[in-house]
Formats: sequence, C-alpha cells, structure tokens
Amino acid sequence: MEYKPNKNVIAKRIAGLLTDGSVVNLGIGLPTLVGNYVPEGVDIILQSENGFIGLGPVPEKDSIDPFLVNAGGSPVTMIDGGCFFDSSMSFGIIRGGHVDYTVLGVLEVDQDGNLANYKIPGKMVPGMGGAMDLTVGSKKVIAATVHFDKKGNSKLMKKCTLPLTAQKEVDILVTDVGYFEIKDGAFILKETFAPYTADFVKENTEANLIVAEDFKQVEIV
Amino acid sequence: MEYKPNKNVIAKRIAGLLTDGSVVNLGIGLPTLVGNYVPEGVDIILQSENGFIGLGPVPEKDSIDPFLVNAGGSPVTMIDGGCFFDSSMSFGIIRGGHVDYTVLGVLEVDQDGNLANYKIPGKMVPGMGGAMDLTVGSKKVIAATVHFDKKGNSKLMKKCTLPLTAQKEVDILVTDVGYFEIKDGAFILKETFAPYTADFVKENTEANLIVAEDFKQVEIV
Amino acid sequence: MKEKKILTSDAAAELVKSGDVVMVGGFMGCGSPPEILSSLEKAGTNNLTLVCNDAGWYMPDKGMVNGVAPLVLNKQFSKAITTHIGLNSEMQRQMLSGETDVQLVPQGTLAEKIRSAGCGLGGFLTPTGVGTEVEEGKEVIEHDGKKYLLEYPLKGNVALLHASVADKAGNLLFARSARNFGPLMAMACDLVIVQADKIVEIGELDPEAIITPSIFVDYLVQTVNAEGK
Amino acid sequence: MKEKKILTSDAAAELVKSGDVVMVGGFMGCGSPPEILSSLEKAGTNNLTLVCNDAGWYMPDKGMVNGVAPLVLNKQFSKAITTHIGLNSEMQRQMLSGETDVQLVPQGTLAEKIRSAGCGLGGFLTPTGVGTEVEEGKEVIEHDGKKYLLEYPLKGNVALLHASVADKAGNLLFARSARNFGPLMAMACDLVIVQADKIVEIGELDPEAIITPSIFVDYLVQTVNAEGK
Repeated sequence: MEYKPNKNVIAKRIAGLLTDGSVVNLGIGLPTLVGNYVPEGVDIILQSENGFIGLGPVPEKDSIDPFLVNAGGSPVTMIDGGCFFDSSMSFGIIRGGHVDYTVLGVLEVDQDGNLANYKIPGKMVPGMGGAMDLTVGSKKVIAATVHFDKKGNSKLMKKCTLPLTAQKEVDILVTDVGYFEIKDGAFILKETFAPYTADFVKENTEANLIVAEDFKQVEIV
Repeated sequence: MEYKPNKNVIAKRIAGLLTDGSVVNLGIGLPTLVGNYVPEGVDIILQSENGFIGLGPVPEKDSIDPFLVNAGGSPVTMIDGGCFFDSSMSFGIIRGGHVDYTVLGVLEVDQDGNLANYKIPGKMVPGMGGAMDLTVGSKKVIAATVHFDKKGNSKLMKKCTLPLTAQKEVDILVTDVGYFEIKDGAFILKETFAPYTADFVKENTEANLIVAEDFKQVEIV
Repeated sequence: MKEKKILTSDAAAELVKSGDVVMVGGFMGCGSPPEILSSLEKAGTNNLTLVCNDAGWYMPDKGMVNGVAPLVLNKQFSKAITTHIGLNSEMQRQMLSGETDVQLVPQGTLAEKIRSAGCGLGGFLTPTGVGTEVEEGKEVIEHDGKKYLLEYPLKGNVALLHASVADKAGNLLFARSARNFGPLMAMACDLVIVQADKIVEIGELDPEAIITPSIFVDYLVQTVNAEGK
Repeated sequence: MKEKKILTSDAAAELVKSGDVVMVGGFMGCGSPPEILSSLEKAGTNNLTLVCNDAGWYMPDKGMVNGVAPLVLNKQFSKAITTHIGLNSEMQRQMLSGETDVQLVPQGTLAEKIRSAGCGLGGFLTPTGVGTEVEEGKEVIEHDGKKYLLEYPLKGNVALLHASVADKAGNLLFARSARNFGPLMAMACDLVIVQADKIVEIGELDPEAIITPSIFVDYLVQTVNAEGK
C-alpha cells in the first residue's frame, strides 16, 4: 500500500469530531484547515488565544482590519456574537476548561498522550506560545499530523524524545491514515481512512496499538 | 481639660492629609465624612470596593440609581472619568497598592500598627468584608477614631485584644485629640488639636508615645 | 452562534438541587437576580451552600429586605461562604447559634478564589489575612521577604446572576456597580443562569464592551418587573 | 478628575532608562505602540529587559518588520521574557548565540505573572508546564490530587502600550485583538505610557465599557500617523 500525505483528510476527519455548540481552538498551520470542513448544521465557536471568541473567515483584501488578527498574526474577522478580552481572560478560558477542543500540530506524540511540538533543542526555539496552556487546559486535545515523517517513520511513538509541551494530555490523534484514541498507554485505532487498513497501521507501528472493538474503515470524501 | 467627642474634627484633619490626584478608599461610617472636607484645589479619586472609581456625592432623591451603590449599599453617583469593574479587578487595585490612602474605622489600634475592626467574638460577627484587603494593600492606612471609648479609656493601645484585621499595617492614626504616626512600636504625636495639648495626650496614654520633634498644636476649623 | 434557552424564573429555580453550592451575584443585593431568587424561595430547595459577597439586607424594621435574605429566613442554606453578614441580623443569629455554618472570607480573597476556579488555577498567594484568624489552618509561604497565605479555588454548581443586557447567545453586560462578583461566578460554576433585564439579538452588543462572554452562560431568564431603568 | 500629561513620543521614550524592565503590549505587533517604539529605537537606550508576548515580526524578505523587532535588531535588549520568538529570526539568532538571555514562558503563565504583580498577589499555582522543562527549578505543589507549578509575579519599570481611545484622565479602550497584554501590563509597572490613536474629553467614554481605569496610566502620547481606522 502506497502512502501519500494528505492534510485535507486529517482536517476533514477532525472537523467531523467537533460537536454542535462547542468552543474550539485551532492551532496555526494544519489545524487551521479544520475550519474549512465543519459540517453544515454544526455550529462551533472558535477561540483565538490572543483575545477573542467568534473567529470568522479570512477577510477580503479591501476590508482588512489591522487590529483584528488571529494567534498567527494574520488578519481575520469576527462573527456576530463574538467578543474581545485580555490575555489573562483568554487563558482563564483555556486553562479553566472552557475550551471543548483544541487541535494542535505535532512534532512528536506518544502512546502515553505526551506531546512535543514547540522546540528542537539547539535548532528550533520559537517558544511554546499558548500551546502548553491549550494542551493542559482544554477538555479534549486533538493532535493532528501526517502519519509518517519525511524519513518514513511512523509518528505514533512509544516515547517522545523532544522536550514535552505537556504530559499525558493528548486524547485523540488524527493522521491521514487513521483516527486514534490515546488511553492507558496505547493508541486505540478507531478508524482507518480508505484505502488504508488496520493491518497497514499494525505493520507500521512500533508503539502499543490496540484495534478498537468498533473499529471500521471509512471513506473520507 | 474636658474631652468632648467630635467626629468632624477627625474627618477634617484626615481630609487635609490627602494629596492632590491620590486614589482614596473611605470606609463606612466616620471615614465617609472625610469626603465632605477635602480642601479646594485637591482633586482626589474615590475608590469603592464594590466595583468602581470616581465615587461622587449622594444623589438627589429623584435621581437615585438602584444599580449604583457604595460599599455600604447606599445610593451614590459617579463623577466624569470614573469607571466600573468587577470584584477581582477592584481588589487587584486594592491589594496591588494602587490605592494611595485608605481610611478605616477602628475598634482597636495599637502601637505596632495592628488594627482590629471587624469582630467581637461571640457578640458582633459582621465579617471583614473588604477591610483586610484594604488594610494590607493600601499605600497608607489611616485609622480614624474618637480618642476615648465610652468608658473613658484611650484608644491608643499597647496591644490589641480583639481579633486583628491586619498586622502592623496602620501608618497614621487621627483622633479628635491629635494626629499620630505609628512607627517602630510607638505612637508619634505630630499634632494636637486645640484645646488639647501634648501633656493631655501623655497623661492619657499608656502605650508607647513619642512627641515628634516638629510637634505642634493646631486649630481645626 | 447558537442561541441560549430562555427559561421562566420558576423553571430556572428548579435547576437548583438540594445540596448544591450556589453562587449568587450581588453586593448587598445590588446585582442579585431578584426574580430567580424569589422563585428559588418559593421552591424551598434547601441544604444549599451559599457563596455570595454578603447575606443581603435584612432589617425588617426599616423595610429593608433584599438579595438572598429571604432565603436565609427560609433556612435554605446549611452553609454560607461570604465576606459580610452585618446587614442581616437573622444570618448573624443563625451563625452564632450554630444553625448555619458561616465561613467569613476577606472580600478580595473570595473574589480571587472564585476567579481561580474559573481560570483553572490551583490557588494563589495573598498577603491578606496574614497574622489574623484567617491564617488558621492555612499554609504560609514566604517569598522575597514577604509572607503570603496559600488560598485555594472555590467552584460552584450553579451561578445565579443579574445582567442589565444579554444577547441571545448569552453575552452579558452588567449595570454599573451591579457587576461585582457576576463575571467571576459565571466562570466558576457548572451551570450559569442569568436574569437579564433586556435580551437583544446576537450582534447587537459591541464586542469590545461585552463583560461576560457567551460561552460561560447556560440559560437566560427575562426579567418581568425591571426595578431599575 | 485630573488630566494626564500628553507627551511627544520622543519625550516618552526618554523616560525609559538603561537597565529598565520594559513591558510592551501587543501580539505579533498588534497592540504595540509603533510611535513610542520608533522613538525608543532612535534614542538607542539599551541594556533593557523586554517583557512582551513575542519579539514581533522580523522577516525582511517578506517585508514584515513590526512590534519590538527593530529594537531587537538594534540590540537594545540584554534580556527578554517572552512566549514566542518564532517570527523573529534575529531574536532566535541572539538567543542561540547567547547574546541575549531569552526566557520562554507559557503565554497563560506570562499573562498571569503580570496580573499577579499588578494585583498584589505573591504568586499562583498553574497546571501549565508540569512535567516539562518549564518545571525546572520551580516548586511543585499538589492539591486535590493534581500537580501545579508555583509561579511568581513579574513587575516592570515601564509599560509601553497602544490604546485606540483614551480620555484625558487616562481611561483606555483597546482596538479589537490589540487588547491582549495591555490591561495587565498597565497594572504591573511603575510608569505607564500609552500611545492613543484618539484622545477625548473626560466624561466622553462609557464608564461601563472602559477597559483600563485611568489610575493606572501616567502619560499619554497622541498618535501622529494612525495606521488603523
């Protein structure tokens, strides 16, 4: 079976996990794509950790507001019913468990739910920004990543090697191969995305892997 | 020399201590009177711990706003430039040292600057309200009391006997007899109010008392 | 953005269960939700723990009865965590007689305990109460030569609040000094019910002026008899 | 209420002294005061400690340079306490080479450290950072079966902020997401200087909508070239 990275599959599946009325924080990069695939009839509220809820779509070029940016510093809009607040309130919302889902990009994630996504010692030192608070504080943490790194190694690790963003906080991992819950020291395979199969995942995983009783292969369109 | 209680003398002298532009919190009761005597040309900002700065005078009967009350629950007004906030901000202001003067009523005050003003065990249990935070957090704490209790005992004590509101926080004591600084375990007599003399204070004080080098008798009109 | 359900005050009061920790906004009644409290009095739900700045006014000789005072008279609280009960003689009586377990907390500490719970903090260090009875049983931590008490968060099951204006999503504005503990309690309770004097469409409120974001609010109650303007 | 003095941005920048801890509002430049920062760059004051969410944008190939980035290039900071420097390659270089002592702090923790200082708290317990490098050298306190780091307050000498509107007393409004760290820094610094795009008379702002009370503000600077609306 040939593997082809596909970020949109990841974004689409994650979008399907978000419940109606939930408060969601989407990280910069891949997680941002999730916003494009939220199913009709599901009304989510996007939180932006730089200080507001009600994040809306990217503005037209001629209506950019220099004072309304997302946590990546890019111009955005606000939907009706949104509101602004300061950073202590923003992280009060995050740390206080008032964000239902946070979707984060990943450098490493392991079978214990540990996450590393902010630092490669001596090489990349951007800083953790809001990622540590988001990972610790959100009700459900969803990690999003392509299934294999550039060398072809599975991203499902036994143990993270990079400095951690947070300890044992990741609940769900969605790759372009499958959807996993992380529980009791194992990746629980809930779905593969056609054409990938459970066997394909097993063959390519060294970490603890359990195929869920209700496992199914699904088609992501 | 005969003693006659006079609350207005206390309020007048305290009003004269407040510097132009300072932020002031006046406790309920006697301290509230201070607001009536602020000299012309001195512009103070009154903080009300239930959630605003810019406390203004008592409203006319026909313009009472049921949602604008002071920390005693009585209707007040707001001056231009005032603003409202929640209780965590209000006590952030207080605890953070952003109130320059707090004026508090007193059950007991001693030579170490200890203050008791919220409780008489088994008898009076109203609760401390904001008094503990105000005493601990304000830059200068001014205690206001008539000089003698109903039994004729001086209110200048060696050691408080009632449960403390705060430890070693009172900077200034103003009675209807004189104005004292509290420092290094003693009441420093700065002024007496005519007709009272330094000798009168000495004769009536058991606590450590020092007459300041720049002591003077003044007339409070 | 989704709309919040609008309940009658009676239906709202039914959501409060015996044994609940109930946070009630307001400062001497200013900012307490009179109609929800009146319904809760009627419902008679008891064994509640009250968290409120004070116990309201209860000075019947002066005709002053407001805030949570009627529920105190009705003996619906078995416990109260509050800063001041000086204007409610019945609460004082219940405390002194041991009928109600009243815990008195400095006002700034109470505000911060509630905020801490809402903000996911595990506690905070405050200089308030050091060297007083408030210190008893608490950990004292010294830092930079100054002593602080370690205070822990305080969560609630239900918050009962009063807003001047809500939009249908649940964003809130509060009237003048009626704001006090409302925005903090909204963050710290599982269920947040707000009596609003005015309910407007989503999008009508200035997003820079909103005090409590909609995500904290579960139910709205439209005030029937607005007492203020 | 007294009016605050209005300074030119050059005069404001002169109030910043070598060695100062300078808190700069803004998130990737949004909410930083461009004209005060430009004057401070011109003044060249150095050996400063920067406290800011980030180091601004410095991507010269894309023409993106904003926030505190020009001062980083100018090597005015010997130390920086910040959450993210990923958009400023020069700051990363200075950190990796050891030229600048950069301390990276989780964003919620930085916000809370500043608020703690402003609010007179001695610190707070946060779950953020437990089991990570952030934990190193910190006290871990367990409560109710959960681990927390004890974090201490962070004070500054000067805050440099950007407001959309100020009244002459110093009450502030902030534009949309430009609010971020501004209201917190205003509480935590000895000297607070605010570049305001618009300055109005005392009494013109709605007292329920004011974000930062006048009592925190020392000086105003009137924006000369407003970039927003």
